[in-house]
Amino acid sequence: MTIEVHNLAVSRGGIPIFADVSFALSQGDALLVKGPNGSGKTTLLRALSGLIAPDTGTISIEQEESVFASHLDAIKSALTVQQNLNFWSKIYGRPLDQAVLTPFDLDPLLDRYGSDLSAGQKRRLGLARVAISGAKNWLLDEPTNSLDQKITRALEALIQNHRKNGGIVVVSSHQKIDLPQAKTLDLSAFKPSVERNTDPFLEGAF
Amino acid sequence: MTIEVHNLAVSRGGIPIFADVSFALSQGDALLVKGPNGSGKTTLLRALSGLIAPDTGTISIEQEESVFASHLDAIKSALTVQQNLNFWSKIYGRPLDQAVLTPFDLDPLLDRYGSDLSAGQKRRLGLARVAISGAKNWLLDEPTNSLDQKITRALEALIQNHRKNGGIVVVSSHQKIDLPQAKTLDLSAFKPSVERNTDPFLEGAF
Amino acid sequence: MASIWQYANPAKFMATTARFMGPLWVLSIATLATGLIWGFFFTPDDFKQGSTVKIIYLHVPSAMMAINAWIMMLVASLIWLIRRHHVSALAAKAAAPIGVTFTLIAMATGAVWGKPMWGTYWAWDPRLTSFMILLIFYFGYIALWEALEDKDLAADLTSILCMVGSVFALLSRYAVQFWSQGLHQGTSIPLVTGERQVDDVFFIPLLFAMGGFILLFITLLLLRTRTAIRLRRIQALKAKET
Amino acid sequence: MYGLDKYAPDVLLAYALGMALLAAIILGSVIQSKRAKKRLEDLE
Amino acid sequence: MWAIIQRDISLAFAQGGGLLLTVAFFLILVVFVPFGIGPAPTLLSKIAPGMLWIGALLATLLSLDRIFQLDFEDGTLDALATAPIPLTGLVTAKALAHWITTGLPLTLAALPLGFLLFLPNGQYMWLFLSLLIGTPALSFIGTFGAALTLSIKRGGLLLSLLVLPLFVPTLLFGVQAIIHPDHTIMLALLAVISLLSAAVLPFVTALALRAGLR
Amino acid sequence: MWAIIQRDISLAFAQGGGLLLTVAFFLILVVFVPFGIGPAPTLLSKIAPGMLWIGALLATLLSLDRIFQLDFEDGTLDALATAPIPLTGLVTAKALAHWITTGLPLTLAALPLGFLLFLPNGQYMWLFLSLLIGTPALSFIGTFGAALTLSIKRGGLLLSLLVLPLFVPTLLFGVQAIIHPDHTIMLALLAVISLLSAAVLPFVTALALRAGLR
Ligand code: HEM
Ligand SMILES: Nc1ncnc2c1ncn2[C@@H]1O[C@H](COP(=O)(O)OP(=O)(O)OP(=O)(O)O)[C@@H](O)[C@H]1O
Ligand SMILES: Nc1ncnc2c1ncn2[C@@H]1O[C@H](COP(=O)(O)OP(=O)(O)OP(=O)(O)O)[C@@H](O)[C@H]1O
Ligand SMILES: [Mg+2]
Ligand SMILES: [Mg+2]
Repeated sequence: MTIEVHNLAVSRGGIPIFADVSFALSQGDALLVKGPNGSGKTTLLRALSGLIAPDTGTISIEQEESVFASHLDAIKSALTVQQNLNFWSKIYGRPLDQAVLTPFDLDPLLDRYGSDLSAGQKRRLGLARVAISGAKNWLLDEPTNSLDQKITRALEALIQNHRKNGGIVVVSSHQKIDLPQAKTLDLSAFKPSVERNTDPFLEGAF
Repeated sequence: MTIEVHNLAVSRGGIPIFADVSFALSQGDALLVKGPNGSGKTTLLRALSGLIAPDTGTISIEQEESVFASHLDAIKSALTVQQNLNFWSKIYGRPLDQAVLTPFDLDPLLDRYGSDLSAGQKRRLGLARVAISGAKNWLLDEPTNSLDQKITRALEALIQNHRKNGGIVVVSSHQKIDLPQAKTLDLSAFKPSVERNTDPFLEGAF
Repeated sequence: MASIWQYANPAKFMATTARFMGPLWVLSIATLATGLIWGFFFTPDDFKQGSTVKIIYLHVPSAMMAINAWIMMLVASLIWLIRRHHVSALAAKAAAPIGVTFTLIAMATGAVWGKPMWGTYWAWDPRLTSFMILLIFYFGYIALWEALEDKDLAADLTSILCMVGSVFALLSRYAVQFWSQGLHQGTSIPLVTGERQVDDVFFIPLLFAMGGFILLFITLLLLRTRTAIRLRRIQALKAKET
Repeated sequence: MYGLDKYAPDVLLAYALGMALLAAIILGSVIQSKRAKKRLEDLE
Repeated sequence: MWAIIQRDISLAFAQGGGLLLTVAFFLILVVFVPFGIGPAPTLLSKIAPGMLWIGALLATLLSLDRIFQLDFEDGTLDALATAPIPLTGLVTAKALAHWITTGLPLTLAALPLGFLLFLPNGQYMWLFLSLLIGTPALSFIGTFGAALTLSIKRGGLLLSLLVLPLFVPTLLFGVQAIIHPDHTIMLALLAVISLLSAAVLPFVTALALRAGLR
Repeated sequence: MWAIIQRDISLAFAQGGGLLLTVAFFLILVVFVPFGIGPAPTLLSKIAPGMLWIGALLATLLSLDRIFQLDFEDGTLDALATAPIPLTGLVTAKALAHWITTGLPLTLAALPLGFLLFLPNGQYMWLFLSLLIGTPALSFIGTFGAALTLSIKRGGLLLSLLVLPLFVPTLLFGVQAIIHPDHTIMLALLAVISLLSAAVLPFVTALALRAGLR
């Protein structure tokens, strides 16, 4: 029940984003991914969740036990908050536990349509999906964007609790987020050197 | 060249969001709009930019001299960064001043397509439009979301400079943003009481 | 051990093909010119059709190669999907515009031929209809390549389209038989049995024209693949700069 | 004229169309190739 | 999987959902035909089977880009693709839901619309059967096309261009099943196409989807 | 305003842009007609003018949701609406750009497509003129419909539904201008529709747009 990444290199649209990234996380660990815009935080999280294939290197992670919360919130605007929650609880085959929702203060919003939510309310609904999924590995891409102070605190507590129960959390963020004893990965240190380009069209001369 | 808001009340989809908001801003002022999720920060900014009509109260602002940067970034994914910039410079009838772009570090990205930008890169391009517009009133909705530390500092400096030149800035944010001598408006204090509902269907008894 | 897959490396491919391009050009133009000039100037007129019959030297080879270009694209697509050789994907991409041109030549010459023979430029005959469908498939394939910015993704998706499209093209070919009786004549050059109904005077220049079209296809294919490889390298170099 | 008048107009039209299309693909491919080569040389 | 079908159906009924619109579009198309080619009943009844099939096909076409695009844009597709359900299952569920919300209503709507075009009396049953058997093929082929054009914004037109040639055999056999004297053979051939599409295409579609999400 | 037209045209040519696709879609529609109603030339040539007009109309329809929707979704429309240009000007620019990238190419494409449906020889000129004069009305009406359905995600189908009835007069006069013995009167009526749409609709459209952005 661990995540192990070894010498990972990933590129997007032929552009190498980072290379030689390695880390290992075991039960209860948290990893805070940092780095300036465009350094590949989102890319790393997508690779971990299996949406992007690595160029080289290996990722060992239980795909079935992972959930990814991207910049988008996976909300259907034509469904109410309640209906959105019900759908995900069915997809993950897990009951809609009230305790899982309270941190995000969704109760007053249950009958509102997805399209009518404010930016932060959307984010809260998006994060509720993560809590519902019951997955062991949480991959959260800038989860605190648009969240107000109170909910940010609640999210930190939820993460802390998840780690206590043996979960693993990978979080990318530009903002202060309180993850006790978290490992840190600064992606700005892993810019691939121009020499180790894997693009076959740069090999040799024509 | 001022913004004056008097007893403003706005509702969305029939739900009153805030009421009795008043403030006045003159040249060089900044207003930091705070408040928990759903308290109406975005709603206020949209009202200021003329996209939502107020229920009651008045807004006095020079519409032509205002620019609004919303949660979305107004980027065409099928155009390159350069083309996006050119388009806006033509719309606002202002030359593409290099000085305006440097704070957002867009130079290395000029040939990239809008669809291939990272979240923070999109945001940077979106904010560059504000700088290009040459408008006096900047209405910025959570501008620092997804921005890394360096660019956040640059944005703060840009805002400071804009104020020095007599501009007015209204910023909503959940995050720390450094706006010297800014006024603050906490929208959580302006929740409309149930009694002063403006919906005509609640008047009288049937 | 030298394997044929080594040519899937772009640099190797460029180096190897560079040596063939000159001779291939000469050979293909010469063969094509021989076939067409011979056919046009030095064959007798048909007793029924008069000189109109000479359209055959353009029509038949281009029709044949229009189909073969698609088959070649299918093979290259499968190679890309299975072995992920970039050159293969680019070769498939390079073949499409050639295929379109050959299809258009077959249809244009056929249309001109149809007027005196059938009294109409166009008829919804099964074979002509199949060519119309083929043309639309070519357009769709090219449009999909153009619409996608990420070239590896484009290679994947166009290859899948080519695969599925081939199956449905065959199905359509079969289905149109039920829908329309043909005007167009059947094949009169059964290569397998060798019993042909065409005289040598017509047949030998036709063979040259066919050979010319085949060679021209190969030459253009290599040239366009080389161009595509160069463009990819330009893209990669630009990406490296940023 | 040029000895072509003994040919039916159909053949002439067909050959004109065919040749034009062939020329288009050949010239198009060659020009694209030249351009790509030049751009690559400028870059390298 | 069942949850996805259920959700897609309730979305189709919800605000801005496509169900009634698809049928309405079919209706309008059929109504347009007499405007375009004149009101003569003999002419109309001659082209009725073909026009009804073409109408159903175009109405289907317009609904295709909804299959994945909305889910893609709001991030739902990312979440579903990483959820513990097989991608092929997801694709099949999507195609089935599309058929239930498009193919089936169109089949039912075609019968009253037959009147407007003076469809010959004996052909109603065959029209119904051929649409019932043929439209599943359209849904599965359409889902494939939608997956191909996933990452293209507003790819609706390109989608149409890619999918229409794939619809040709279905259309041909579908119309033949109505007008050919030997209806049943044509229906059987139509069924073969539908079954083949349903059995094979989901795997290819899953491949395309996986690539498009990259 | 000119900047908007220019940008829209270059977007139409850019990746995933609609120009060639619209024409291709028109081609396919026309090709589908014989598949549906059979290959007989006499029948086809009888319905050719109507079918070509219906085809052009449907191809226009499919391109309508691009007019505002993309700009709306990525926030460009918010920004344009608050930029210092009048909304009516924006709307007119959008409609003109749409005609240049849709109506005009369709008009040109219709001529060769006439062959495929065996359009009678004398009608080519009238087909060209009637499309040239009639398609601007489609663009202005379509822009209006697009503004109305702005805030509905993937509102393409609803848009079609709203717009199609509005297209009826254009279609009727358009076809009459080809087949009616007195072509010029019909063309004049068609021109009246186009001019009226261009003169009046932008104001209404601007109103609808303003409401949709709220
Ligand atoms: C636009 C219309 C036409 C199209 C798309 C078309 C297409 C084709 C195709 C696909 C072939 C098969 C080539 C092969 O066997 O590999 C072919 C062969 C041939 N076509 Fe056409 N054709 C058209 C019109 C005509 C017309 C009007 C004539 C003259 C009457 C004609 C005469 C022939 C002949 C003689 C062959 C050679 C058949 C053989 O010996 O194998 N075609 N055409
Ligand atoms: N169209 C609508 N119909 C009904 N309610 C709406 C609509 N749009 C927004 N709301 C509600 O209005 C309230 C204010 O939304 P607004 O977007 O202004 O909040 P905000 O302060 O910007 O919040 P955040 O910090 O999350 O961005 C929210 O409670 C939201 O649910
Ligand atoms: N499809 C693509 N084609 C080419 N480049 C891409 C593509 N997608 C992303 N990129 C580039 O990859 C880099 C990494 O993007 P990524 O989204 O991982 O950054 P990030 O670290 O998450 O940044 P942010 O903090 O802004 O969210 C960026 O420079 C981006 O421009
Ligand atoms: Mg990111
Ligand atoms: Mg907000």
